Amino acid sequence: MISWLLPGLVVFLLLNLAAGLVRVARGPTPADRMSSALLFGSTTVAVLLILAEWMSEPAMRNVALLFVMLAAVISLAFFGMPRDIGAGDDEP
Amino acid sequence: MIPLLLFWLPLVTVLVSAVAGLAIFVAGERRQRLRTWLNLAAAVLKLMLIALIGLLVMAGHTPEFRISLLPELDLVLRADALSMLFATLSALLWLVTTIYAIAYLEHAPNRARFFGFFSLCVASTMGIAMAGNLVTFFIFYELLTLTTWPLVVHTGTAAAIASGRTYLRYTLTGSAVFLIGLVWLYGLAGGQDFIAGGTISELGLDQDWSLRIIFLLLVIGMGVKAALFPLHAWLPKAMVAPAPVSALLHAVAVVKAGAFGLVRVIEDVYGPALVSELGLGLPLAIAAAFTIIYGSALALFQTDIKKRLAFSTVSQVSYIILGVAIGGPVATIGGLVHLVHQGLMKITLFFCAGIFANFLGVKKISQLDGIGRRLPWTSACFTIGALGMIGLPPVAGFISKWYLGAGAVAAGQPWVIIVLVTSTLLNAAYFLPLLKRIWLHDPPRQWPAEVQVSRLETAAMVGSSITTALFSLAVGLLAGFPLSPLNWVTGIVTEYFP
Amino acid sequence: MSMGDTSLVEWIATSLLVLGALFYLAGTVGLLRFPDVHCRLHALTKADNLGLLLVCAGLGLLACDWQVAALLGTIWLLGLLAATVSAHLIARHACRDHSATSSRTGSA
Amino acid sequence: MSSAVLFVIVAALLFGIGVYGLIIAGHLLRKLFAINIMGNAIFILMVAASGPLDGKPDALPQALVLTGIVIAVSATAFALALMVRLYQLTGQASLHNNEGGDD
Amino acid sequence: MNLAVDSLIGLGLVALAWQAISGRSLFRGIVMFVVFGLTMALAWARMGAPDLALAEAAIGAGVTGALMLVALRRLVQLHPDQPAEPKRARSRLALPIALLAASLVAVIGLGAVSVDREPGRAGVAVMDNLAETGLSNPITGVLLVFRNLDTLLEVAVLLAAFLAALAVFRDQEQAPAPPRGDLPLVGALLAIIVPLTILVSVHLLLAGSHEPGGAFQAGAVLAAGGVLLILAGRLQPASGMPLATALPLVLGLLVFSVIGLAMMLTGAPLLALPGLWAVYLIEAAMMISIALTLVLLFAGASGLRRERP
Amino acid sequence: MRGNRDTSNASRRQRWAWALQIFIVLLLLWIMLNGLAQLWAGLIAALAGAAIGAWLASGQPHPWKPHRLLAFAGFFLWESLKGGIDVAWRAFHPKLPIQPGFTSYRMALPAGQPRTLMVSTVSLLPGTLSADLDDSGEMLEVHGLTPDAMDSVFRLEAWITWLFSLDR
Amino acid sequence: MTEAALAGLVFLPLLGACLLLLVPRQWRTALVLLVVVPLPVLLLPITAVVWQQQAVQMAVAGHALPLGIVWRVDALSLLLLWLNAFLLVFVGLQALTRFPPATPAGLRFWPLWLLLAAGIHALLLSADLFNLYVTLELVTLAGIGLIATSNRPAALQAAMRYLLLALMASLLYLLGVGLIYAEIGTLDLYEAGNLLEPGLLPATAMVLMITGLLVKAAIFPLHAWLPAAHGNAPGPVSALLSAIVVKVSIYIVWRLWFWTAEGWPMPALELFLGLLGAGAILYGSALALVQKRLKMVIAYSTVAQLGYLMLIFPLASLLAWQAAGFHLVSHGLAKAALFVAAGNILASLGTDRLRRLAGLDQRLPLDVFTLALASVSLMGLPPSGGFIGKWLFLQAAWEQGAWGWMALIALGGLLAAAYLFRILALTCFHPRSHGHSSRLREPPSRASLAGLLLALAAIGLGFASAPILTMLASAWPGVIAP
Repeated sequence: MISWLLPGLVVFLLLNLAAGLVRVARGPTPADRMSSALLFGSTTVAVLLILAEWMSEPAMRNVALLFVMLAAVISLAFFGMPRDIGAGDDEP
Repeated sequence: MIPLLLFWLPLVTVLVSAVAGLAIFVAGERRQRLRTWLNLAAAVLKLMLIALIGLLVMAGHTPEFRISLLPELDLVLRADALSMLFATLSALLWLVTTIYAIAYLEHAPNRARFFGFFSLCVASTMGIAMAGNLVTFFIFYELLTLTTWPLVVHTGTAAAIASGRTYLRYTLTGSAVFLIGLVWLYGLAGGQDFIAGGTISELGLDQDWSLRIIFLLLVIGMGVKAALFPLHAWLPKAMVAPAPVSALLHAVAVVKAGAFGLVRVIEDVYGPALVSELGLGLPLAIAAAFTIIYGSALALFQTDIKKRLAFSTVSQVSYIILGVAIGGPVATIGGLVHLVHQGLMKITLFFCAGIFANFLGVKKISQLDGIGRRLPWTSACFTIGALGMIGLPPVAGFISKWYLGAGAVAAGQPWVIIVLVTSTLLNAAYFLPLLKRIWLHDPPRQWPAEVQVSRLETAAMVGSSITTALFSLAVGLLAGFPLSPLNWVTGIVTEYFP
Repeated sequence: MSMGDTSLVEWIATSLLVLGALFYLAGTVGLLRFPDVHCRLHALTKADNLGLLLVCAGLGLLACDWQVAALLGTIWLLGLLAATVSAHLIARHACRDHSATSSRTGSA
Repeated sequence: MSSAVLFVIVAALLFGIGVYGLIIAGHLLRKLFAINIMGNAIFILMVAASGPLDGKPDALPQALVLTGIVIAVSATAFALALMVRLYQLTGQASLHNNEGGDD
Repeated sequence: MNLAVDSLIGLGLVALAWQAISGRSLFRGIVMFVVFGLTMALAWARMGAPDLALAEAAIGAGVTGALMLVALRRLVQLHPDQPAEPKRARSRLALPIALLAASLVAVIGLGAVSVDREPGRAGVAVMDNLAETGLSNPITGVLLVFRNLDTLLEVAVLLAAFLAALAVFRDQEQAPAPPRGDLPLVGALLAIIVPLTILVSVHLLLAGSHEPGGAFQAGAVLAAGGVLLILAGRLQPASGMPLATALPLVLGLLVFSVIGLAMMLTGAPLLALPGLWAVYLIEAAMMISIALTLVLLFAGASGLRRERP
Repeated sequence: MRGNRDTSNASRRQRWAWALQIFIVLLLLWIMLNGLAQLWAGLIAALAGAAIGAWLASGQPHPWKPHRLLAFAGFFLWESLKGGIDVAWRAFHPKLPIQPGFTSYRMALPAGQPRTLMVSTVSLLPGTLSADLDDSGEMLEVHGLTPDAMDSVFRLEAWITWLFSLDR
Repeated sequence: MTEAALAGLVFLPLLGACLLLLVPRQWRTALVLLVVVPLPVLLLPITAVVWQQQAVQMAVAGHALPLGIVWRVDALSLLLLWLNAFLLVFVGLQALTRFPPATPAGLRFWPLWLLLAAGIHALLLSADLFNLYVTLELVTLAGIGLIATSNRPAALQAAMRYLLLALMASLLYLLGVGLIYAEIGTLDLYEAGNLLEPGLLPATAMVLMITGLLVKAAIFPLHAWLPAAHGNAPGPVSALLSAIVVKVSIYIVWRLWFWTAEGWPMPALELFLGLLGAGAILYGSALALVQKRLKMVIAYSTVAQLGYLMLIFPLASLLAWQAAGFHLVSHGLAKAALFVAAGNILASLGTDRLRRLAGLDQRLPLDVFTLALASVSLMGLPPSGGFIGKWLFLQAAWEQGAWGWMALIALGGLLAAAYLFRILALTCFHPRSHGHSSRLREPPSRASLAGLLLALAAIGLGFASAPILTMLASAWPGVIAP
């Protein structure tokens, strides 16, 4: 197995995340920001799982489990927000 | 029994009036009769206790109360001859003033507060009198400030509160300076008790300049209360207080406390020898002399009776300081005896001024015309006091001035004579016109604010004035009597100048 | 187990992992390129879940442990649930505000 | 450059950002972010700076940080409640100078 | 490669932190902050601190983010007309101070990393004494055995925070009823996730003795389940504090203190735990208390009631 | 009637059924996480979870057959694979070949599990996203990336009908 | 015996706070009494041992250093424990009337109050740097919660400001703790003192910790949060906060400075800290002079008086040590008395605006008397406890020939007199302002009595200085250290 495969994947996914952050920053609607947070959740899960394999730290899988379990909490909290929550938002 | 008595007696004597004061507070405004009884009972009890202590002292005992506040810092109350002099004076005058004040304030509001603080004030004065070391003296000195302030601002008018503020500004600054000097001295010499002839002269300290600065700090601290120029400005302002307060402030408690403290510092802490060795006497004497002239001169320009009396106080208290500052047994006798004499005379004057103001609404000098015919007894007392102040024999004031002059010559400071003469002339210049108006001018058709006063009030107030006036005559006439202040003082001074 | 065998499993796992990462990339690209919220949600839910599935499968193969594999499967299922629910909630939130947002989207 | 050094630098930057945010932020929520970021910076520093023991990370600082996290969460939750109530009463979620207060 | 991963995470942290405090909209700030929390979990993972990663994940994903969002929601609902965010303070000193602070921390941090020092004596002692406790996770060892006073007081801090928040909660401003779970999907989500949170929290609790996990992480996960229920409207804030709420609230503190004190009766030192069972018992009680406290803090009320029929 | 809020009318027997299902799932999960070492704790946790789950339970459980579930899973897996590939292709395509639009879709499925399953899986099919649900719980607003994406929705509904044996 | 007493100090209030939430409402008062009243009794055996052996030490959970946490009580902590017990009892007397435990308000108040007590006790016992952090947070959060029980906008605003600053301060402290651990691998305060060598890193850590603590102690110029917080809190809370809560931070600073950093050459820092104290005295007093509300005057007075506690750094001698310790206690008592009286006045009048207080001595004589007595001690007038403190400070400054400090101390006393006499003049001697007569509500006599007893204690302390000073001397690190 190629030794740098797993860390390479992690780097790749992290870069991916960084790109996704652009969407959080740009919005324009709160829903956009929230959806990129969603991306963040699912990608981080993958990162954690790969880290668990790479660092031989099985506890990371538990972390991933928590992430994926609790991702919905934030979505649900977001769902309760008033519609115009992001008013006055946007491009700097 | 006797040792126990000797230990507790000084404390009890101090506490009598304090307890009375607190009891008056607790009793409240309404219980007038109880208050009067408390006042009188405490004053009489205190006088008796003083008499008891006096007997013990004469029997050769030294009553002494002592507890430790800090390591090497004791609270000491002790009755020696000098403290008995001041204590007797205050106890006596307290009784008289109380009687006067009860009548004077017959219809005024807030009497519980007044008499409460009045009693506390006397307790502090008694503590000052009996203080056995400088720290104890300081403690009671501060308490005195605290307890007289409510009396100064008693009427609660804007003027009263302003003058209260001035009073605090001066006295608290003074005591802060005092405290620094005290700590310094304490650091150098430890907290020793007062000893005739001085405590630190024995130590042979090689700290001349420190001692001089400490002396300066202490003089400033005491000088504020003693109204030594230029620290006197609070005193005339404090005239807004009720007459009994002025009487107490000027004659007994505050200014005397300052002067008494200076006596203690010079005679019992530094000792006359060290004072003259350090060259401290002369500057102090000069300051005192300047204050005498300055106070008298300013008194000339006052149109308000109490103001004029106030500036007269500024000048008269400095006689005491002048006496001890010159040094030498004779001048010291003159100074110390003036402590008593000035008290008696000045309290008479203030009592009379209070009666003028209270009965007839007379507050200005110009309103005094012909008052001698309207209030002959009071006017007579006023005259005795005024003549004494001028220094006319046989009233008490003459004796003080005589001893001062003689002492100055004996100490080789003849310039003092000039000061005395000038001051006497000025005294005459500001008192004689008053007497002239009182006796020789025609009374006006209507007095500024005449009020109906009950006979009891008249008796109490005029009676008090007559009592003190008679005392000032008596101490002058009977100066040769064994128990007279003069003899007493002479006894004390012989200890200082063996 | 023989060497070749292992390497075969590893090769499969590696390709699964890489493929999964590519789907993640697709999700991100979609998130950035698609014109409005709903389209972006399409990209996220579907692509990312496929990505997660592939990654989980790859890692499961690598781990060679039934417990781990089961855990990974659970994680994937939960991810599925979270993704659909979140997508629905966000879409709904955006929908109810559709008139307001669409004009905004247009301007952005 | 080792990872520890890297994380120390990250912690320093986070700390600076936190301090900056605390000063400039108007809204209390932002100030809370800033404080939490500062806290995380310090937590990172505590773990990163106390080096490994026999190759394994030192457990003690991690335990301390865990305690710290709980405390930070408690304080944040309380601060949020306080902020909401303050906003309800005054209509403002920022700190302004009114120390004498109303009576 | 390690370094690349770490620097990406670090860079992400810094960027997110910056965005969280500097963005223009508060909502965006919250999202950034939540994402920051998640990234912190990654960072902890990379720093070899899985316990902290767990805690950060549970807290960041389950409680803090939702807490902030709900706080923002309440603000907006209280005064819908107010401008969203007050003006930022303009301070010329802010940047220099921040730079100074950052460089100070950098210098001392680097100094601390680079100094040649003896190994952490307390840390070594922890490892040496761990075997006696019967635990194999040193962090749980520190928290529950060696330095359990810290933990006890930490739970007290949590209680204090809750009580303090209680002082500002008022019934009239009870959280405006959250959106009801009238979506089929939300119902399904709850039915799956909430039982799962219980399972996972018990798992984390037990795992704490030998691998990363512990009472706090478990409590946070459990709390997240409660938060979900509140968000879905299944649990609603209520005033008053019945015994059924109050007892679990203080259970952790109570059990911990009573066991710790009871040991003194037998002549043992204060807080010396009698065995592994006591550790588990205390952890379980603490988990319940932590979870309930966090849920109540989230609900903004002193009690909870079921959805009204 | 609203989708799944009718907790009050789930009967006691149905609740027990729910609880049993959840209990078994949780216990399996526990064994997966911890092995068989601390089964007592797993039992407690699973019981507690089942109790909560039963409290949360909504609507009546619809009977399903295990083999149909497996088949459905296969269908679903395949569709979501297709969905992923489809959306990835569109995202990477330089021309961005999408024509998004909303379609309202009235579900014939009964309330409860079938409808819930439908709403949640729509999002994972190729090109569709369940965007909104009206208050009656029947009208599903589907967002499609392409106009022809709705096909898969029809198929999905058929599959779900089959899974829960609703076609009879 | 001693160990049980030590445990009781922390756990009695802690369990009390928990049980308070559980027991039926009618038992709550009894429970509060049951917790608070035995506290002084618990101190007796500890005092006996400290008197004989200078210090008590106890390893919590039986784990020896550097593994566990050690409790250590010497005369200094004992003194603060006594002060705290005293305050809890007497201020509690007022609090019982303000927040009857059986009411909902009482349920909001008392558990926090007891947690605060437990936190202070734990803090004073602890000798572990990190444990101190936890206890400090407990004290801060409970204190802020108590401020927030007032629930008025100004109070909440103040609480918020306090909270943010306190959190930041704790973080600075924690940073220092982390650095120290990284450097020497131990968290025990005394062990750290033996292991740490003066150097850049330890010094920075120390500075960070001290800075954080100074924020919590509201030392000028980091005091900005204090006046509003203490001025707007409910009466008993202000009393406890001003009298002890801010002091415990200074207590930790002392511990760090004189034990952990013992013997480090830091003259510039010493002077700097002293100057901060000077700034506090002058600035706090000056602002106290211009306040329009009674409680704000008292709060600014706290800012000023805390400055004295910093003078120990430049003076650094046994005498200064005794002075600072003594001042800490006497100020605690006097300030508590002032706040209790002010709280009673505020509760009676519904306002504490100074101009509305005119003529108050007629209506609330006991409270005004308490104000006056406490003022006497605060100004340092003899024969109060404040005077002894001032005297010792002056003596300490004199010993070192530090004329500047002497002048400062004297000036501080004067300024205190200025702002306090301003209040007394208003309350007692201004003609009564009209209008408030109808709204006056007599405070319960127990509440007034509480203030009076505290004020009397502040005065009486002047006569009981010997044992306190002896004990303080035994705790002087200069004596302990080799």
